[in-house]
Amino acid sequence: MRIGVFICHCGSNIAGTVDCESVVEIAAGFPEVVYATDSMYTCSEPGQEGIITAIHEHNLDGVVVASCSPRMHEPTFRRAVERAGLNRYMFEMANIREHVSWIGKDKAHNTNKAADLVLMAVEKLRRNRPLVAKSFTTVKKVLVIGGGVAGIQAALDCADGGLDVVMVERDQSIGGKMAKLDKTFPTIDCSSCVLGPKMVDIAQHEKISLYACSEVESVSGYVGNFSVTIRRRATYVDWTKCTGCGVCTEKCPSKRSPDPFNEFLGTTTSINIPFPQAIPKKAAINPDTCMKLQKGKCGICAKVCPVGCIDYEQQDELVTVEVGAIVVATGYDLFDWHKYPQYGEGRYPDVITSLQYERLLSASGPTGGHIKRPSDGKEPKNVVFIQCVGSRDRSVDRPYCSGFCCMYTAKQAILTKDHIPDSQSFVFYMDIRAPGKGYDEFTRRAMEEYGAQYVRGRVAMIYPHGDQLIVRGADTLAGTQVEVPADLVVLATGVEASQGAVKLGETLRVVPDQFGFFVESHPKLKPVETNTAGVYLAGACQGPKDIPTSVGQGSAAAAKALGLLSKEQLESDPAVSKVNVNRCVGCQKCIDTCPFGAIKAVTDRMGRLKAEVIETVCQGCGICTVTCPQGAIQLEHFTDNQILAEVNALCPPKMNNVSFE
Amino acid sequence: MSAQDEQRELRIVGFLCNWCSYGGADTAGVARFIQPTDLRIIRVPCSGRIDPLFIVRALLNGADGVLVSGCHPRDCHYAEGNFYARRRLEMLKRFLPITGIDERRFEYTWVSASEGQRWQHVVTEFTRRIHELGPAPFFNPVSEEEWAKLALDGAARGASCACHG
Amino acid sequence: MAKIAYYPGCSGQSTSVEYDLSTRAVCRELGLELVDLEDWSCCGSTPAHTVNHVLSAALSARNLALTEQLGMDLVTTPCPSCLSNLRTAAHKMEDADFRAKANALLDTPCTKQVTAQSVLQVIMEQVDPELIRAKVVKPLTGLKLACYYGCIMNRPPALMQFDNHEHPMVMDNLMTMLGAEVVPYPLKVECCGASFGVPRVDIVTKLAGKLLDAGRELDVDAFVTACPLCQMNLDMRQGQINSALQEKFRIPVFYYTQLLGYALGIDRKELGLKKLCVNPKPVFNKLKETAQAS
Amino acid sequence: MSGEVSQLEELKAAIRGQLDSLDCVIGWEQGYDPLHATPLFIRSEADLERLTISPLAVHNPATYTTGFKGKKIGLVVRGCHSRSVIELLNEKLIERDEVVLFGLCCDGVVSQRKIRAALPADPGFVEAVELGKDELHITVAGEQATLKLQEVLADKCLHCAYPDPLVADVLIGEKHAPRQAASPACQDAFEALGNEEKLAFWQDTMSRCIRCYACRNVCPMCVCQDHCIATSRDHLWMSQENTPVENFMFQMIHVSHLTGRCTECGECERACPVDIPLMLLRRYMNKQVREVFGHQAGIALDKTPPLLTFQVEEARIKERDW
Repeated sequence: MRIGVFICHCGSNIAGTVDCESVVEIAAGFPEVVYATDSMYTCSEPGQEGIITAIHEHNLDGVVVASCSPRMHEPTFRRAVERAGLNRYMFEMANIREHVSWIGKDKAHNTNKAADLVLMAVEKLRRNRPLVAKSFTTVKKVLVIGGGVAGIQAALDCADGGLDVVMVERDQSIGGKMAKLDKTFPTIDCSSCVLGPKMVDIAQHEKISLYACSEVESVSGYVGNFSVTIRRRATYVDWTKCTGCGVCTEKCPSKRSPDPFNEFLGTTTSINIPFPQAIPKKAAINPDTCMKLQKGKCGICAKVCPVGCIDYEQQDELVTVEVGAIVVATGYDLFDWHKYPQYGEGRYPDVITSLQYERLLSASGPTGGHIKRPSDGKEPKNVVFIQCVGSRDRSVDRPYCSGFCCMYTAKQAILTKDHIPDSQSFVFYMDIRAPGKGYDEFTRRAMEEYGAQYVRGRVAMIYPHGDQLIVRGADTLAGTQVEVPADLVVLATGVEASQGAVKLGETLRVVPDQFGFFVESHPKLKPVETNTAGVYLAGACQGPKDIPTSVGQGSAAAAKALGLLSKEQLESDPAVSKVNVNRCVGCQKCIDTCPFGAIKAVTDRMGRLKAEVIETVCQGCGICTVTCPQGAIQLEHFTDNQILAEVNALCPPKMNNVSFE
Repeated sequence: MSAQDEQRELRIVGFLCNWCSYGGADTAGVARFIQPTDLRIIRVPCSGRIDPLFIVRALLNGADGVLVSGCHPRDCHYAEGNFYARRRLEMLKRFLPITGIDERRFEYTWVSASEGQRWQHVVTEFTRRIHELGPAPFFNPVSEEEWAKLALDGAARGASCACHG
Repeated sequence: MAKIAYYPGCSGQSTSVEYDLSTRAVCRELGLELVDLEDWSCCGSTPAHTVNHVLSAALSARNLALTEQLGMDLVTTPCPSCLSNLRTAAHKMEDADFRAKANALLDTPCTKQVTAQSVLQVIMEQVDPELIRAKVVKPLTGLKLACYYGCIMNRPPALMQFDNHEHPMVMDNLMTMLGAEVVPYPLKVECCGASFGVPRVDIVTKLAGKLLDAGRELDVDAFVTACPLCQMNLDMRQGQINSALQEKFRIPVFYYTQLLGYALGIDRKELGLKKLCVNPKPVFNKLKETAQAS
Repeated sequence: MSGEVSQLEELKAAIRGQLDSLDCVIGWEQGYDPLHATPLFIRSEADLERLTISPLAVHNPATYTTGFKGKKIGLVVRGCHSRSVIELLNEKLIERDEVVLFGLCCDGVVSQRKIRAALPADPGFVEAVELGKDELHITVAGEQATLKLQEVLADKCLHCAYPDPLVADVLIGEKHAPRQAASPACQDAFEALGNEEKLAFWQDTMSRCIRCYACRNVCPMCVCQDHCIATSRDHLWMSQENTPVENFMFQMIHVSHLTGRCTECGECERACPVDIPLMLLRRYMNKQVREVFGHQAGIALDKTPPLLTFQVEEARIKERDW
C-alpha cells in the first residue's frame, strides 16, 4: 500500500499544543507511509486540493488525515479522496484536536499522543478495503397502520404527493378516537365536521386502498422493499357488494351487542354500521352475538339485504402488499381506571370515563346529545370531573402526564354548562397543563365564564348517598377536606399505549419504551423516524398527543416517506456486516441477537444452514460480530483485524519474537 | 503520585462507541476540559461491537489500563448494543481476578454525547487509578535470563501444580 | 387442633371483653387452639409510635419474641390496631440495623421472623368454609347487615396484605355464609373518629353519625365490626351521637365473632352479648320469627 | 459389579432395538490397555458387543455430535454429558430429533491422573483391571494393586450435582437423591491467592503449554469446527508463537467463548497432556455467570445462553455505580 499522511495545524488549534512537524517526521516512518506532510487548514479548499494532488503525484491508495473529530469532517475528506479517484473507505482520520490538542497542556505528551493516533489510523487503514454502496429500487407505496386522525393525515399527504397508500385499520371504521369526540378544544368546533371530510377523502382518493377490520400480521423486507401481510378479519358481509343502506341493522333482532363505538354505553345490533359517518360505510356482523352464527337460527339480515351481500361462511383472509415505507399511527388506549379502588371499581354506574361522556354529549351518541346519566337517565345537575386518573401516578405505573386531559376536561365543563345551564361542574385537578395556542385562555374561560369550580387536590373516595355520589377529596389550596355531592362523576382517564403496540413493535422491529410507546430515532431531531429505516411514527403511538400535534406528525411522517421514496434508487451504507460462508457453522446466534432482523438463515447448496446479511437492513452496529465465536460474520470497516491492528499499534506485543505481520 | 510519576505516561486504551461516548469526548474537547494524556481512543460503532477479547488482547499486550464507554442503557443508537455489551463486559470484569490481572485495570461506563464534563471526570479518575496501580506486570518474561529461569523451573517442577499435587 | 399464639390486646381485657370472649369461643368451636402469650405487653397503641418508632416497635417486638419462645412463627390478635403495630414491628425488624436498635431495648431479643395475622384472616384462611357452613345451627337468615371494617384493618395495603383495602369483602362473605343478607355498605373503610372520642367527641359524633346514617339508609338491622374502637364509637357512643345530631339511631353493633358464635350455636353467655350498649334483642327476635316462620 | 453387568445388558438391548434406525451410536470400549477406555462408534451388532460403561469410560460423547449434523445418531450419556447435549440443543447446534439419548445414572468416573499418582510407579502397560464394588484391582507386571474407587474418582464426580441425565430417551440405572454442587478445595484455595501469585501461576503453567489444542478438540462446546479464531490467519487474534502470553491468550479465547455455555464436563483438563488445571478458569467463570444471571449451562432445555440475551434493567449488574 502507498499511504499518505496529512497533519492539520487547524490554525493554532492543533499546532498550539502539538508539534505538527515532529508528527510528520514520525509518521513518515510508519509502515507503508510514502508521503507525510502538514497543512494549515486541511479541510479548506487548498487543503483538500493538496490531498488530491498528493494522491495523484505520489500514487497514493490510502489517506490518513490527522485533524479534528471524524464526527466533524470525515464526510468532507471522504468526498475529497473520492474526487481523486480513491474509494472513500480507503481513508482514516486521527482526532488530534478534540482528543489531543484541546485537552492536554503538555506539548511533548500531546505530540507523542498525536503520533500514536496517526499510527493507529495507519495500521487500521492498511487493513481497509474499498467498499461500494449498493443501490436498489424502491416500491412507491406506503403502508399506514391505523386510521385515526394522524394516520388519515399521513395517508392523504402521501397520496397527494403521488404515492400509493395502503391503510390498515383494526376497527370497522376509520376515524379513531377523534370520531368519538363531540367537540374539540379550544375552538369548540364539531369534531366530526372537521374530521368527516378527511375520512371521506380517504374513501374516495384513487391512490388510497383502505383495509378496515384488518391487522398487520407480519412484515418482512427492508427500507424501500417491505412485504406486509395483512389479515382481513371476517365481517360476514361481502363489502364489495354492501352499499351501507342499513336495512339489515334495522331488522336485526339481536339488539344486545356491545357497542364499542359508544364506549359500551348502551348496546347495538349484531349486524351494524358503527356510526352514520363511518368509513367504509359497510355493515359487519359481530360473531359473538349473532344468533345465526352462534346458534344457526335467524338469518334475517340475509333475507332483507337487497344486494345479497351477507355471507355467514366468510373466513379471515390474508393479503400481501409490497410497500416502500411504513407509517405507524396506531394511537392510544384509555387507562383502565378500575385499577383505582377508591373510584368504586365499576360498582357505581354514574362514574364514567371522559370518552363515555363525549358520547353522551354527542348528538350521534346513544342519548342523542342529551346528557343523561347511565343509572336512571336523569339529567345531572352536579357534575364532578376528576383529572389525572392514570396519569402522573407512580402507584399505577403511569408516571407520565397524558397531556390533553386538562384541556378536554375544561371543554367538557364548558359543554356541560351549554347543555344544562343550571348545572354546576367541579374539577379536581393536580396542576393545569395548558401549553398551546389559546389553551390557557380556554381553561380560564371554563372557570371564569362557565363557572366551573376547580379544586386543586386528589379524590380519595367516591361513595353513594341516596341517588347521588359523594366525592371526597382534598382541597390543597384551602388545606381542607371537601365533599361534593355529584349526580355524575367523569374520570379524565389517561393515555396508555395501544394494546397491540408491543406485538406490532416486534413485527416492525420498532422498540417500545417501558410503557409501550414507540421510541423515536432521536427525541429532538428525529421525532418521527425510528431506528428501523423506512418506518415512521405519527400521533399518539409515540407518546400522548392532542389532535393538532398528531396531525402535524402525520404530515411530518408523510414528508419523510415522500422524501425517501422520491429518489429513484436508495443507496445502502456498505459498512455493514458480511458473512464468510466458509466459516459460518449455521448456529444462528447472530440472527438471534441482531436488533434489526438484518440477518436471515439460508441453506447452501449442500443443504447446510448459513447466515446471510440483508445489506440494506443492516445498520452496522457489529453486535453480531462479537456474537460469532469463529468470527465468520464481520462488520466491514470495523473488522476484528482492523480493531486488533489498532490495539496492537497502541500496545505492541512485548518480547514476542515473531511480530504480527 | 510523585511529580516524576505524573510525568511518565502509562498506556491506557479506550474503546468508545461512535454515537455517545466518542461524541462525549469530542464535547469535552470542544469545551477544553483538560484531561490526562495517557488515554488513546479506539472508535467503534457501538459498545456492542467490543469483543471482550480486544480488552484481553490489550491487557496481555501490556496495556496498563483499558476503559470502555458506551451510550447509557436505553440510549443505544442501535437500540440494544449496550445491553449486550453490559453483559459481556461485566463477565470479563468479574473474570479477570482468576487470571491475576488486576480487575481495576479494566473499567466500563456510560457517557452520552452531551456529557463532556462527565467524560473529563471518567478519564481523570480512571487515569489516576491506573497511575496508583502503576505499570502492569508483563506476562511474558522480559529478559533472556528470565526466559531461561522459567524453562529451568518448569523442568524441575515436572507435572506438579496447585491442583494436582 | 391447630395451635396458634394468641395476643388479646388491652381492649380485649376491658372495653371489648366480649370480643375476646366470643373470639375464644368461636375459635374453640372451629378447631383453632389459641395459646395465650404469657406476660404479654401493650402494643403501644397510637401514642407509642407517635413518640418513638424504636420504642414502639420494641413493645410489639417483645410480643413477637414471646411467640418465638413458644416455638411458633404466627401470632394472631382480634384487634386491628394491635395487628397494625405487630406487623409494623415485624416489617421494621427485617432491617438489620433497626432490629439491633429495637432488640437492645428487650431482655430477650426477637431473632426470628414472626408473622402476625388477624383472627379474621386466620379463620378465613385456615378454616375450611365447608366446615363453617356445616356447623351453622342457627342461620342468620332474614337479617340485613352492614359490615363495617374501619380504616386500619387493611391499611396500609403493602403492610397488611389481606383483602382489598378500599373494598374489603371477607366479613361480607362470612356473614353471607351464615345466611345473612349483607348490604353493599359504601362506607366500609371510613374512619369512625377513633380515639378522638376522648378529646373531641364532636368529631366522633360527626363521623360515626355518618356511618350510622348510611346504614339506616340501607335499612340494616345491625352493624358488624371487627375493631374494638369502631364498635365502641358506634355502639357506646350512639346515645351521644343521637343527642349531638338530634337523631334517633337504635342500631345494634356486633362483633363478627358474636354473630358467628350465635350461628354456630354457642351459648349466649360466652358471646358477651350483654355487654352491648344498644340492645340487640330486636335482632334476635327477628331471627326467631324468621326461624319459626320457615 | 453385577448391577453394572445387568445395566450393560439393559443398555445393549435398548441400543440393539434402535440400531437400525440410527447412523451410529456413540459409547465406549476398552482402549489400548484394560485401564483405558476409548470412544466406540457402534454401527453393527458386533460393535455393540464391545460396549463398556465402567467408570473407566470417561469421554464425553457429546463432543462428536456436531460432526454428525443431518444424521440421526445415538449417544450413551452420563449426567454431565447430558448437560452438554442440552446446551448444544439450546444453541441450535444439534436437533433433538437427530439424537437418541441412552442415559446412564452415573456413580462417577475415574481420573487417570489420580490412578497414576496412587500407583507405586508409572504403570506402563496394564495387564488387567478388575472392578470390585468399591475397589479397582490393577495388575501390572503380574503384581496386583488395589485402589479405593472413591479415591480415584474425578474431581468433577466428587462434587457432581447432576449424576443422572437431565434429558434421555432411555434411562438406565437408579436415580440418585438430589445433591448439592460444591467447588473442590483447590478451587477455593486458588481463588484466595493474591493477584501476583495467580499471575505467576499462569505464567508458569502457560510456559508448559505445548499448544496441542487438545483442550479445544475435546470440548463439546467448541463448535467452530475448522474455523477457530486461534488458528486462523484471517483474524489475527494471536500469533502461533509458543510463549506464555500467546498460550494464555488462547485460554482466554476459549473461556470467553464458553461464557455461560460451559457445562463443566472437565474434558479440557482431562485431555491436557501437561496437566494444566484449566477447570480453575472454567469453574470461576461459571460461578460469575451463576451469580449475575442465575444461569447454569445445560441444566434445562429452551434456555437462552446469557450472552445472547439481556434485560433492560439488570438486577445484579451495578455498572452505574462507578
